[in-house]
Amino acid sequence: MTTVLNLNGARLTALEDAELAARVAQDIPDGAYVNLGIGKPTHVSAYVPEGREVIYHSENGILGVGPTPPEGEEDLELIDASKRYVTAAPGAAYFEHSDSFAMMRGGHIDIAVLGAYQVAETGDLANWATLDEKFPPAVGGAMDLVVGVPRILVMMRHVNHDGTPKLLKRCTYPLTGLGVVSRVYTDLAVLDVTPGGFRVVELTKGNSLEDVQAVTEAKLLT
Amino acid sequence: MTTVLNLNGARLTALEDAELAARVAQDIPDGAYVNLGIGKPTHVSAYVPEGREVIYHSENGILGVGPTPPEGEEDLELIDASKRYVTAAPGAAYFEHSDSFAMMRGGHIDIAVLGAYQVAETGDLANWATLDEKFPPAVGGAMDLVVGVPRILVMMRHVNHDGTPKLLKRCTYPLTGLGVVSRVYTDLAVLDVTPGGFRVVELTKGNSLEDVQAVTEAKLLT
Amino acid sequence: MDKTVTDLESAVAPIPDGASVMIGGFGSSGIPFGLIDALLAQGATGLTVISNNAGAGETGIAKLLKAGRVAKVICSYPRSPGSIWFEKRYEAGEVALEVVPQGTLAERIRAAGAGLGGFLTPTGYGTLLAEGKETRIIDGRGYVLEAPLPADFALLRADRGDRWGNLSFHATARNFNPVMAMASKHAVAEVRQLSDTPLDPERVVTPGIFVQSVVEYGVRP
Amino acid sequence: MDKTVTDLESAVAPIPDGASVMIGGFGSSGIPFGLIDALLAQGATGLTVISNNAGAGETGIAKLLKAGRVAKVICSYPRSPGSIWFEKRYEAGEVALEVVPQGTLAERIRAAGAGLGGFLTPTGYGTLLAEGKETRIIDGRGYVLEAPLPADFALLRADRGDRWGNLSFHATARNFNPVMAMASKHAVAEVRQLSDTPLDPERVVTPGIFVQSVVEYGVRP
Repeated sequence: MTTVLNLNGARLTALEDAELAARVAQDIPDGAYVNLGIGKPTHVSAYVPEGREVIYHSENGILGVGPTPPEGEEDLELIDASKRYVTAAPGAAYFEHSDSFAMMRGGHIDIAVLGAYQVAETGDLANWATLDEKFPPAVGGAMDLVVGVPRILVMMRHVNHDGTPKLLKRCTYPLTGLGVVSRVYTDLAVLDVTPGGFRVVELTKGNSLEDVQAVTEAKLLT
Repeated sequence: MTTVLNLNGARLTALEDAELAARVAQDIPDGAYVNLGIGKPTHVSAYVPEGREVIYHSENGILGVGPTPPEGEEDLELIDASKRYVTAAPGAAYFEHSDSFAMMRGGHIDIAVLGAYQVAETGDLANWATLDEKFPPAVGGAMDLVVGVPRILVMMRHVNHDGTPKLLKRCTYPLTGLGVVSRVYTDLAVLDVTPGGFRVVELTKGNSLEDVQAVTEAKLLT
Repeated sequence: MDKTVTDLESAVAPIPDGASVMIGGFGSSGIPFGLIDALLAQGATGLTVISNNAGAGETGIAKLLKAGRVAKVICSYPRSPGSIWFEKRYEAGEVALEVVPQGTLAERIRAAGAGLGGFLTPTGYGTLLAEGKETRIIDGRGYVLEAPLPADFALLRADRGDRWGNLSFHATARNFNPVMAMASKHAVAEVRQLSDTPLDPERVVTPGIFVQSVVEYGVRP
Repeated sequence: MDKTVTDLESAVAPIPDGASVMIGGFGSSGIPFGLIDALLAQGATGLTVISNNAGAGETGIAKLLKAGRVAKVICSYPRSPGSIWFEKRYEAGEVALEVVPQGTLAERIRAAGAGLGGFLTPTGYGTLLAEGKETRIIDGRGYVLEAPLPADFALLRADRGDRWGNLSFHATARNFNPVMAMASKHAVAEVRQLSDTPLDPERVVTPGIFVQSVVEYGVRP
């Protein structure tokens, strides 16, 4: 299911999106309160191992997001933050926005999984604006999540489409938060943010440290 | 029903508590949102003229306080801020404390009726602590009410039990709020707080301005 | 006390040119589509719209933007899939934009409704969105001082309402509606169903004290 | 996920000497009488109690004061009719007191639960209770900067609860219970009735994320 990339003279094995979501899902423990950011992170819930009860929070006012409803049974007023139709799981609760963000900013949610444009070795995250001024900036709830949730997991491609690195010494895009990222899951590797910088937790099967380093601006620790 | 007081050489006609409550009630308009402070102000609602729908707020979490329940039909968890058993009027709502005080501080309640130890001609109010250090201070919700409710009506005896005045140039007791009182209803007179000081709105039948002035420290305007 | 009005037109009639108008909703849920259409027909222009999004496709706030009625948008997420009218007006410099982190937006609105003078939040500290704002460090953590955000009007969508202005909501349609009711001088609620009897006091989400008028509009596009 | 515990004793077992403990309730409503009795039996002492009142007669918080377990009370209204045990301990200098205006108390607790660093409120400006606090004038109006107020534990009383920790309340028994659940590291809820099935998500007042354990205690003295 993996694909092979040739970049900077390195030959790399890359996880598909679904494999990456499944890898992140392994690290979501039973009983956790989890917020899944819009886009790719929403797919993580589908891969959480059987037997774990995970409570999903969505910032638009639901704790206990359930699976997608069958076609034709959608409730137009029951959506998640990605604006997808969802259901309410047993034990769910509805609330308004200031309460929802109190949960996020107040440290009540255990884990958030977010996408990113760039992550710095200091844990700085950039995921809301580029330097392209043509596009109006759109921040949403990302800044609130990163200051409040103790464990921020980032899930992204290791490099940009043009091959430029996303794991940097310092972010060049506007920041979402400073020193907030705990762990980064990419198609090529899993990395922890440590006081010294990125530490490799695991490499996607087939990749050498040297090859992953070749497509990473920040120095990788082992 | 009135009583006669002899004070500072003046002979004064004083309203009974029930008459005073009835006088205040005349000034509560139809459709008003009203908070009645603990103690004497709670009796005002009984005298509001028929045909006016007034919505009573109690800071412990109810909008739409209804009459006292018949004996034996009390709900132990349905009380007002004076800790009296109450009922819920049609159109009532229950809420928690931070929402309740948002109503008060946020300017949503139209009128509050409060008791007072002292009122100054500047509209300063003292109603929560005396200078007697033996007693632990107890502020409750008074300070929140006076900053948020646009029309603060004070309802009190004109003088203390020992004959000393309660309508002063400056309060001597710790303040509840600065320049917050709109109107004072006493057993002897009704007075508006104006930029120049207390202005007499009406005198209890039988009282002369001179006699009321004799038991008032602040200068009375007409 | 009867806060019900019979039609959408009367409900939005008091909104003048240049008003600040909060509009409830998130994505496609809890949006007062009927009131927005009525505001469009009413003609008020030069509006400041405070909402989480800036409309999508040809519905809701996008209609106001398309018709050139919006001078400024204060929101957290203007650029959603299909937000073409916002993007057109923004690129042409025809609409001003203030982007606020979503939780800070909700909290600023609540602060206005709750009579607070502002609050310190860690959200946005050290980012572009804190530039020019007062900050401070408390116990080693950075905070930004954020100001309350009130409005002249709020347009809300609720599930049920009664003549006292009490509102209840359905599922995730609460979102910004309750705080916007609190923070506006004049809140107008479009409800799916107007109840002849008072709502259950335990089920009321927005107490009537925060709502100035209620109008029934059963349609949800 | 199952947050239910079978008895009051287990529910209060984790509370150590010197803990800060929020206790829900206002007057006689919404007070966790069962949990307070269990805490008394458990024996923890040197407690900081955060509550609106300081007990009355020989019930609730008054029992903890009588037994000498309370080092400090943070409340808005310690002196209610029959608050003899608070008054005795206070006069003897055996309990410290911090009086906070009631709305500021609720808001400081909420701020702690909501991750805010503080807020500006007009309440208390120019009074004794603002002395020593930072103030500022905004648009001609005075405000006091108030700090968040968190706690180690909260003892709550609710009407119904489920295994996820969701709570609903009855009438005016909500009062401080919901904000205290938010602001404490470990919130324990005594519920009149534990529900075998999940509470209706529309009826949940305190979502389970704020509650660490739930115990059924049907009695209300």
